[in-house]
Amino acid sequence: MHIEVLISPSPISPASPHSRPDVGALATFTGLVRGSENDLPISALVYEAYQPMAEIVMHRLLTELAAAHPCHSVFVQHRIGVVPVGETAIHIAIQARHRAPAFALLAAFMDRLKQDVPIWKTDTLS
Amino acid sequence: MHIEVLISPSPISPASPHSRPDVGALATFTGLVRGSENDLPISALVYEAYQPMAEIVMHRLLTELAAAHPCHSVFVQHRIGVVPVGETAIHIAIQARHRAPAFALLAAFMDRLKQDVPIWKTDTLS
Amino acid sequence: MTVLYFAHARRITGVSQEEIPATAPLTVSAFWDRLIQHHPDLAALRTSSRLARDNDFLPSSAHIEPTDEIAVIPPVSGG
Amino acid sequence: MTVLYFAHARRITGVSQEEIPATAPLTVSAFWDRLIQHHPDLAALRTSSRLARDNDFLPSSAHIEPTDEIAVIPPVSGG
Repeated sequence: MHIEVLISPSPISPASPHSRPDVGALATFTGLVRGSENDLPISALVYEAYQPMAEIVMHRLLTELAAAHPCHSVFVQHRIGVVPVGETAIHIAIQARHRAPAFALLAAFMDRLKQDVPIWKTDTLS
Repeated sequence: MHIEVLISPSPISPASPHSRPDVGALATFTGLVRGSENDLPISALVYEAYQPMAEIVMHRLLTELAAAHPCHSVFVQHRIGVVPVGETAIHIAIQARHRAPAFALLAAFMDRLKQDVPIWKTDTLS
Repeated sequence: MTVLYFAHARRITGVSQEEIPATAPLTVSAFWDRLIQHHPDLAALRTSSRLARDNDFLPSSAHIEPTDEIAVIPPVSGG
Repeated sequence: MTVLYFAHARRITGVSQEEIPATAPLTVSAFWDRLIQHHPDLAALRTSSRLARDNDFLPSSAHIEPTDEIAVIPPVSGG
Protein backbone atom coordinates (compact mmCIF):
# COMPACT_ATOMS: atom_id res chain seq x y z
CA MET A 1 0.00 0.00 0.00
CA HIS A 2 1.27 3.44 -0.89
CA ILE A 3 1.23 5.73 2.16
CA GLU A 4 1.82 9.48 2.30
CA VAL A 5 1.61 11.40 5.55
CA LEU A 6 2.09 15.13 5.83
CA ILE A 7 1.91 17.38 8.89
CA SER A 8 2.20 21.05 8.08
CA PRO A 9 1.03 24.49 9.20
CA SER A 10 -0.13 25.28 5.64
CA PRO A 11 -3.84 25.25 4.80
CA ILE A 12 -4.92 21.89 3.42
CA SER A 13 -6.13 21.78 -0.16
CA PRO A 14 -7.24 18.22 -0.73
CA ALA A 15 -5.90 17.27 -4.12
CA SER A 16 -7.42 14.24 -5.79
CA PRO A 17 -5.02 11.31 -5.55
CA HIS A 18 -3.63 10.11 -8.85
CA SER A 19 -6.14 7.76 -10.43
CA ARG A 20 -5.30 4.18 -11.35
CA PRO A 21 -7.44 1.81 -13.40
CA ASP A 22 -7.67 -0.69 -10.51
CA VAL A 23 -9.18 1.89 -8.14
CA GLY A 24 -12.94 1.52 -7.86
CA ALA A 25 -13.40 3.35 -4.57
CA LEU A 26 -12.13 6.60 -3.10
CA ALA A 27 -13.18 7.35 0.46
CA THR A 28 -12.24 10.61 2.12
CA PHE A 29 -12.64 12.19 5.50
CA THR A 30 -12.23 15.87 6.23
CA GLY A 31 -12.16 17.05 9.84
CA LEU A 32 -13.12 20.71 10.11
CA VAL A 33 -12.91 23.16 13.00
CA ARG A 34 -16.40 23.83 14.35
CA GLY A 35 -17.52 27.25 15.53
CA SER A 36 -17.99 26.22 19.14
CA GLU A 37 -16.15 24.16 21.72
CA ASN A 38 -18.01 23.11 24.88
CA ASP A 39 -20.89 25.36 23.77
CA LEU A 40 -18.70 28.47 23.68
CA PRO A 41 -18.06 30.22 20.36
CA ILE A 42 -14.49 30.02 19.12
CA SER A 43 -12.65 31.45 16.14
CA ALA A 44 -9.89 28.84 15.80
CA LEU A 45 -8.18 25.84 17.32
CA VAL A 46 -4.45 25.53 17.79
CA TYR A 47 -2.86 22.16 17.02
CA GLU A 48 0.57 20.94 17.99
CA ALA A 49 2.35 17.79 16.84
CA TYR A 50 5.40 15.85 17.91
CA GLN A 51 7.08 15.54 14.56
CA PRO A 52 8.37 13.22 13.22
CA MET A 53 6.90 10.76 15.73
CA ALA A 54 3.34 11.66 14.68
CA GLU A 55 4.14 10.96 11.04
CA ILE A 56 5.94 7.71 11.87
CA VAL A 57 3.11 6.48 14.09
CA MET A 58 0.53 7.27 11.41
CA HIS A 59 2.60 5.31 8.88
CA ARG A 60 2.86 2.39 11.27
CA LEU A 61 -0.86 2.39 12.15
CA LEU A 62 -1.84 2.47 8.48
CA THR A 63 0.50 -0.40 7.66
CA GLU A 64 -0.89 -2.45 10.56
CA LEU A 65 -4.54 -1.72 9.74
CA ALA A 66 -4.07 -2.37 6.02
CA ALA A 67 -3.33 -6.03 6.80
CA ALA A 68 -7.00 -6.41 7.72
CA HIS A 69 -8.30 -3.83 5.22
CA PRO A 70 -6.20 -3.97 2.05
CA CYS A 71 -6.24 -0.73 0.08
CA HIS A 72 -4.14 0.73 -2.74
CA SER A 73 -3.16 4.08 -1.24
CA VAL A 74 -3.66 6.38 1.72
CA PHE A 75 -2.90 10.08 1.83
CA VAL A 76 -3.13 11.86 5.20
CA GLN A 77 -2.66 15.59 5.77
CA HIS A 78 -2.87 17.12 9.25
CA ARG A 79 -2.59 20.85 9.76
CA ILE A 80 -0.89 22.27 12.85
CA GLY A 81 -0.76 25.76 14.33
CA VAL A 82 -3.81 28.00 14.16
CA VAL A 83 -6.71 26.45 12.21
CA PRO A 84 -9.64 28.89 11.83
CA VAL A 85 -13.27 27.82 12.13
CA GLY A 86 -14.54 26.18 8.95
CA GLU A 87 -11.07 25.19 7.81
CA THR A 88 -9.65 21.70 7.56
CA ALA A 89 -7.59 20.21 10.39
CA ILE A 90 -7.24 16.76 8.82
CA HIS A 91 -7.86 15.27 5.42
CA ILE A 92 -7.58 11.58 4.55
CA ALA A 93 -8.03 10.03 1.12
CA ILE A 94 -8.06 6.27 0.67
CA GLN A 95 -8.10 4.49 -2.66
CA ALA A 96 -9.07 0.83 -2.93
CA ARG A 97 -10.46 -1.68 -5.35
CA HIS A 98 -13.77 -1.85 -3.46
CA ARG A 99 -15.48 0.42 -0.96
CA ALA A 100 -15.62 -1.94 2.04
CA PRO A 101 -11.90 -1.97 2.91
CA ALA A 102 -11.65 1.77 2.20
CA PHE A 103 -14.48 2.56 4.64
CA ALA A 104 -13.10 0.15 7.25
CA LEU A 105 -9.54 1.48 7.04
CA LEU A 106 -10.77 5.08 7.22
CA ALA A 107 -12.87 4.53 10.34
CA ALA A 108 -10.27 2.36 12.09
CA PHE A 109 -7.47 4.80 11.33
CA MET A 110 -9.40 7.77 12.72
CA ASP A 111 -10.10 5.84 15.93
CA ARG A 112 -6.43 4.95 16.34
CA LEU A 113 -5.28 8.45 15.44
CA LYS A 114 -7.33 9.84 18.30
CA GLN A 115 -5.66 7.40 20.71
CA ASP A 116 -2.09 7.05 19.55
CA VAL A 117 -0.86 9.86 17.32
CA PRO A 118 1.00 12.60 19.20
CA ILE A 119 -1.03 15.56 17.97
CA TRP A 120 -2.88 17.84 20.34
CA LYS A 121 -5.47 20.58 20.32
CA THR A 122 -3.60 22.86 22.68
CA ASP A 123 -5.73 25.97 22.59
CA THR A 124 -8.95 27.56 21.48
CA LEU A 125 -9.01 31.14 20.24
CA SER A 126 -12.20 33.08 20.83
CA MET B 1 -31.21 16.88 7.10
CA HIS B 2 -30.63 18.61 3.81
CA ILE B 3 -30.66 16.12 0.92
CA GLU B 4 -29.70 16.68 -2.70
CA VAL B 5 -29.81 13.89 -5.25
CA LEU B 6 -28.83 14.28 -8.87
CA ILE B 7 -28.75 11.72 -11.67
CA SER B 8 -27.28 13.02 -14.87
CA PRO B 9 -25.25 11.96 -17.92
CA SER B 10 -22.80 14.81 -17.31
CA PRO B 11 -19.36 14.08 -15.87
CA ILE B 12 -19.33 14.48 -12.09
CA SER B 13 -17.18 17.23 -10.66
CA PRO B 14 -17.46 16.87 -6.91
CA ALA B 15 -17.90 20.39 -5.57
CA SER B 16 -17.27 20.91 -1.88
CA PRO B 17 -20.57 21.29 -0.06
CA HIS B 18 -21.20 24.70 1.44
CA SER B 19 -19.45 24.84 4.81
CA ARG B 20 -21.31 25.56 8.04
CA PRO B 21 -19.77 26.27 11.44
CA ASP B 22 -21.51 23.26 13.01
CA VAL B 23 -19.94 20.82 10.53
CA GLY B 24 -16.96 19.00 11.99
CA ALA B 25 -16.90 16.06 9.60
CA LEU B 26 -17.15 15.63 5.86
CA ALA B 27 -17.12 12.08 4.57
CA THR B 28 -17.14 11.35 0.87
CA PHE B 29 -17.27 8.31 -1.34
CA THR B 30 -16.39 8.26 -5.00
CA GLY B 31 -17.14 5.17 -7.07
CA LEU B 32 -14.94 4.99 -10.15
CA VAL B 33 -15.08 2.75 -13.20
CA ARG B 34 -12.26 0.21 -13.05
CA GLY B 35 -10.32 -0.90 -16.10
CA SER B 36 -11.48 -4.48 -15.98
CA GLU B 37 -14.72 -6.35 -15.38
CA ASN B 38 -14.59 -10.08 -14.67
CA ASP B 39 -10.85 -9.97 -15.50
CA LEU B 40 -11.45 -8.63 -19.02
CA PRO B 41 -10.23 -5.14 -19.91
CA ILE B 42 -12.97 -2.60 -20.56
CA SER B 43 -13.01 1.01 -21.66
CA ALA B 44 -16.29 2.11 -20.09
CA LEU B 45 -19.46 1.04 -18.32
CA VAL B 46 -22.93 2.08 -19.37
CA TYR B 47 -25.40 3.00 -16.62
CA GLU B 48 -29.14 3.36 -16.89
CA ALA B 49 -31.56 4.73 -14.29
CA TYR B 50 -35.28 4.74 -13.80
CA GLN B 51 -35.74 8.42 -13.17
CA PRO B 52 -37.34 9.88 -11.12
CA MET B 53 -37.90 6.70 -9.08
CA ALA B 54 -34.16 6.32 -8.47
CA GLU B 55 -33.95 9.87 -7.12
CA ILE B 56 -37.04 9.45 -4.97
CA VAL B 57 -35.84 6.12 -3.53
CA MET B 58 -32.42 7.63 -2.70
CA HIS B 59 -34.16 10.51 -0.92
CA ARG B 60 -36.34 8.07 1.01
CA LEU B 61 -33.44 5.80 1.98
CA LEU B 62 -31.38 8.75 3.19
CA THR B 63 -34.26 10.07 5.27
CA GLU B 64 -34.84 6.63 6.79
CA LEU B 65 -31.16 6.00 7.55
CA ALA B 66 -30.62 9.48 8.97
CA ALA B 67 -32.96 8.62 11.84
CA ALA B 68 -30.26 6.27 13.14
CA HIS B 69 -27.30 8.33 11.88
CA PRO B 70 -28.14 12.03 12.15
CA CYS B 71 -26.17 14.21 9.76
CA HIS B 72 -26.48 17.79 8.50
CA SER B 73 -26.46 17.24 4.74
CA VAL B 74 -26.06 14.63 2.03
CA PHE B 75 -25.27 15.28 -1.60
CA VAL B 76 -25.45 12.36 -4.04
CA GLN B 77 -24.55 12.50 -7.72
CA HIS B 78 -24.88 9.44 -9.98
CA ARG B 79 -23.79 9.54 -13.58
CA ILE B 80 -25.68 7.60 -16.26
CA GLY B 81 -24.88 6.75 -19.86
CA VAL B 82 -21.31 5.94 -20.86
CA VAL B 83 -18.83 6.35 -17.99
CA PRO B 84 -15.22 5.82 -19.15
CA VAL B 85 -12.62 3.95 -17.09
CA GLY B 86 -11.16 6.14 -14.34
CA GLU B 87 -14.17 8.44 -14.27
CA THR B 88 -16.71 8.81 -11.49
CA ALA B 89 -19.98 6.90 -11.56
CA ILE B 90 -21.14 8.03 -8.13
CA HIS B 91 -20.09 10.69 -5.66
CA ILE B 92 -21.54 11.12 -2.18
CA ALA B 93 -20.65 13.87 0.29
CA ILE B 94 -22.01 13.81 3.84
CA GLN B 95 -21.61 16.60 6.37
CA ALA B 96 -22.15 15.98 10.06
CA ARG B 97 -21.19 17.33 13.44
CA HIS B 98 -19.02 14.27 14.16
CA ARG B 99 -17.46 11.61 11.99
CA ALA B 100 -19.25 8.52 13.37
CA PRO B 101 -22.74 9.22 11.96
CA ALA B 102 -21.23 10.43 8.68
CA PHE B 103 -19.28 7.17 8.23
CA ALA B 104 -22.27 5.07 9.28
CA LEU B 105 -24.70 6.85 6.97
CA LEU B 106 -22.27 6.64 4.06
CA ALA B 107 -21.71 2.88 4.41
CA ALA B 108 -25.38 2.08 5.07
CA PHE B 109 -26.55 4.19 2.15
CA MET B 110 -24.16 2.52 -0.30
CA ASP B 111 -25.38 -0.92 0.84
CA ARG B 112 -29.00 0.07 0.33
CA LEU B 113 -28.29 1.79 -2.97
CA LYS B 114 -26.92 -1.46 -4.33
CA GLN B 115 -30.10 -3.28 -3.30
CA ASP B 116 -32.93 -0.84 -3.84
CA VAL B 117 -32.13 2.04 -6.18
CA PRO B 118 -33.23 1.40 -9.78
CA ILE B 119 -29.92 2.08 -11.48
CA TRP B 120 -28.18 -0.54 -13.58
CA LYS B 121 -24.87 -1.23 -15.22
CA THR B 122 -26.31 -2.34 -18.53
CA ASP B 123 -23.21 -2.74 -20.63
CA THR B 124 -19.45 -2.83 -20.72
CA LEU B 125 -17.57 -1.29 -23.63
CA SER B 126 -14.24 -2.86 -24.53
CA MET C 1 -51.86 -1.14 -17.91
CA THR C 2 -48.71 0.64 -18.93
CA VAL C 3 -45.59 -1.43 -18.35
CA LEU C 4 -42.08 0.04 -18.25
CA TYR C 5 -39.07 -2.18 -18.87
CA PHE C 6 -35.54 -1.38 -17.74
CA ALA C 7 -32.09 -2.85 -18.27
CA HIS C 8 -32.22 -6.60 -18.91
CA ALA C 9 -36.03 -6.58 -19.01
CA ARG C 10 -35.93 -4.05 -21.84
CA ARG C 11 -33.41 -6.13 -23.74
CA ILE C 12 -35.74 -9.11 -23.52
CA THR C 13 -38.88 -7.29 -24.56
CA GLY C 14 -37.20 -4.99 -27.05
CA VAL C 15 -39.33 -2.07 -25.84
CA SER C 16 -39.02 0.32 -22.93
CA GLN C 17 -42.79 0.77 -22.56
CA GLU C 18 -45.96 -0.94 -23.74
CA GLU C 19 -49.68 -1.11 -23.09
CA ILE C 20 -51.09 -4.40 -21.91
CA PRO C 21 -54.88 -4.52 -22.01
CA ALA C 22 -56.61 -5.39 -18.75
CA THR C 23 -60.18 -4.98 -17.64
CA ALA C 24 -59.92 -5.99 -13.99
CA PRO C 25 -57.34 -5.74 -11.18
CA LEU C 26 -54.60 -8.37 -11.23
CA THR C 27 -52.56 -9.87 -8.45
CA VAL C 28 -48.79 -9.52 -8.77
CA SER C 29 -48.61 -13.17 -9.68
CA ALA C 30 -51.29 -12.86 -12.37
CA PHE C 31 -49.56 -9.75 -13.69
CA TRP C 32 -46.33 -11.68 -14.15
CA ASP C 33 -48.22 -14.49 -15.86
CA ARG C 34 -49.63 -11.93 -18.25
CA LEU C 35 -46.22 -10.41 -18.97
CA ILE C 36 -44.70 -13.81 -19.62
CA GLN C 37 -47.52 -14.64 -22.02
CA HIS C 38 -46.44 -11.63 -24.06
CA HIS C 39 -42.68 -12.13 -23.58
CA PRO C 40 -41.84 -15.72 -22.66
CA ASP C 41 -38.16 -14.89 -21.97
CA LEU C 42 -39.22 -12.62 -19.08
CA ALA C 43 -39.77 -15.85 -17.12
CA ALA C 44 -36.00 -15.83 -16.45
CA LEU C 45 -36.37 -12.53 -14.57
CA ARG C 46 -39.53 -13.31 -12.63
CA THR C 47 -38.00 -14.43 -9.32
CA SER C 48 -35.18 -11.87 -9.27
CA SER C 49 -37.14 -8.79 -10.39
CA ARG C 50 -39.47 -6.51 -8.50
CA LEU C 51 -42.38 -4.40 -9.66
CA ALA C 52 -42.80 -0.73 -8.85
CA ARG C 53 -45.72 1.68 -8.96
CA ASP C 54 -45.66 5.37 -8.07
CA ASN C 55 -41.91 5.25 -7.37
CA ASP C 56 -42.24 2.51 -4.79
CA PHE C 57 -41.74 -1.24 -4.87
CA LEU C 58 -44.93 -3.27 -4.83
CA PRO C 59 -45.45 -5.82 -2.07
CA SER C 60 -46.32 -9.29 -3.37
CA SER C 61 -49.81 -8.82 -1.90
CA ALA C 62 -50.55 -5.78 -4.10
CA HIS C 63 -53.31 -5.54 -6.68
CA ILE C 64 -52.59 -3.90 -9.99
CA GLU C 65 -55.34 -1.77 -11.52
CA PRO C 66 -55.98 -1.54 -15.27
CA THR C 67 -54.97 2.14 -15.18
CA ASP C 68 -51.66 1.58 -13.34
CA GLU C 69 -48.21 2.26 -14.69
CA ILE C 70 -45.99 -0.59 -13.53
CA ALA C 71 -42.21 -0.74 -13.84
CA VAL C 72 -40.34 -4.04 -14.09
CA ILE C 73 -37.17 -3.64 -12.02
CA PRO C 74 -34.49 -6.31 -12.61
CA PRO C 75 -31.78 -6.65 -9.94
CA VAL C 76 -30.11 -3.26 -9.62
CA SER C 77 -26.39 -2.61 -9.96
CA GLY C 78 -25.78 1.09 -9.41
CA GLY C 79 -22.91 2.77 -7.64
CA MET D 1 18.54 12.20 29.76
CA THR D 2 16.89 14.60 27.37
CA VAL D 3 13.20 15.06 28.09
CA LEU D 4 10.75 16.56 25.58
CA TYR D 5 7.47 18.06 26.78
CA PHE D 6 4.41 18.55 24.61
CA ALA D 7 1.04 20.24 24.94
CA HIS D 8 -0.15 20.29 28.57
CA ALA D 9 3.14 18.85 29.83
CA ARG D 10 5.01 21.76 28.24
CA ARG D 11 2.61 24.25 29.81
CA ILE D 12 3.33 22.75 33.21
CA THR D 13 7.09 22.65 32.87
CA GLY D 14 7.40 25.87 30.92
CA VAL D 15 10.00 24.29 28.64
CA SER D 16 9.77 22.08 25.59
CA GLN D 17 13.03 20.30 26.31
CA GLU D 18 15.45 19.87 29.19
CA GLU D 19 18.37 17.78 30.38
CA ILE D 20 17.87 15.73 33.51
CA PRO D 21 21.10 14.27 34.89
CA ALA D 22 21.16 10.52 35.39
CA THR D 23 24.02 8.12 35.88
CA ALA D 24 22.21 4.79 35.73
CA PRO D 25 19.20 3.29 33.91
CA LEU D 26 15.82 4.12 35.41
CA THR D 27 12.55 2.23 35.36
CA VAL D 28 9.59 4.08 33.91
CA SER D 29 8.25 4.54 37.40
CA ALA D 30 11.54 5.93 38.72
CA PHE D 31 11.75 8.22 35.69
CA TRP D 32 8.34 9.68 36.51
CA ASP D 33 9.38 10.13 40.14
CA ARG D 34 12.41 12.06 38.92
CA LEU D 35 10.31 14.26 36.59
CA ILE D 36 7.84 15.02 39.35
CA GLN D 37 10.71 15.95 41.69
CA HIS D 38 11.68 18.63 39.15
CA HIS D 39 8.10 19.64 38.25
CA PRO D 40 5.61 18.71 40.98
CA ASP D 41 2.59 19.65 38.84
CA LEU D 42 3.46 16.90 36.36
CA ALA D 43 2.00 14.49 38.93
CA ALA D 44 -1.44 15.39 37.52
CA LEU D 45 -0.40 13.95 34.12
CA ARG D 46 1.36 10.83 35.34
CA THR D 47 -1.46 8.30 34.97
CA SER D 48 -2.86 9.70 31.73
CA SER D 49 0.40 10.32 29.88
CA ARG D 50 2.71 7.94 28.06
CA LEU D 51 6.44 8.09 27.42
CA ALA D 52 8.01 7.65 23.99
CA ARG D 53 11.52 6.88 22.79
CA ASP D 54 12.68 6.55 19.18
CA ASN D 55 9.20 7.40 17.88
CA ASP D 56 7.54 4.59 19.79
CA PHE D 57 5.62 4.39 23.05
CA LEU D 58 7.53 2.81 25.93
CA PRO D 59 6.05 -0.21 27.66
CA SER D 60 5.82 0.19 31.43
CA SER D 61 8.52 -2.48 31.74
CA ALA D 62 11.08 -0.39 29.83
CA HIS D 63 14.37 0.87 31.20
CA ILE D 64 15.48 4.37 30.37
CA GLU D 65 19.19 4.91 29.72
CA PRO D 66 21.03 8.09 30.74
CA THR D 67 21.62 8.88 27.05
CA ASP D 68 17.99 8.46 26.00
CA GLU D 69 15.75 11.14 24.61
CA ILE D 70 12.32 10.64 26.17
CA ALA D 71 9.12 12.41 25.15
CA VAL D 72 6.27 12.98 27.60
CA ILE D 73 3.03 12.44 25.64
CA PRO D 74 -0.13 13.72 27.35
CA PRO D 75 -3.45 12.32 26.07
CA VAL D 76 -3.62 13.14 22.37
CA SER D 77 -6.44 15.01 20.64
CA GLY D 78 -5.63 15.22 16.97
CA GLY D 79 -8.00 14.97 14.03
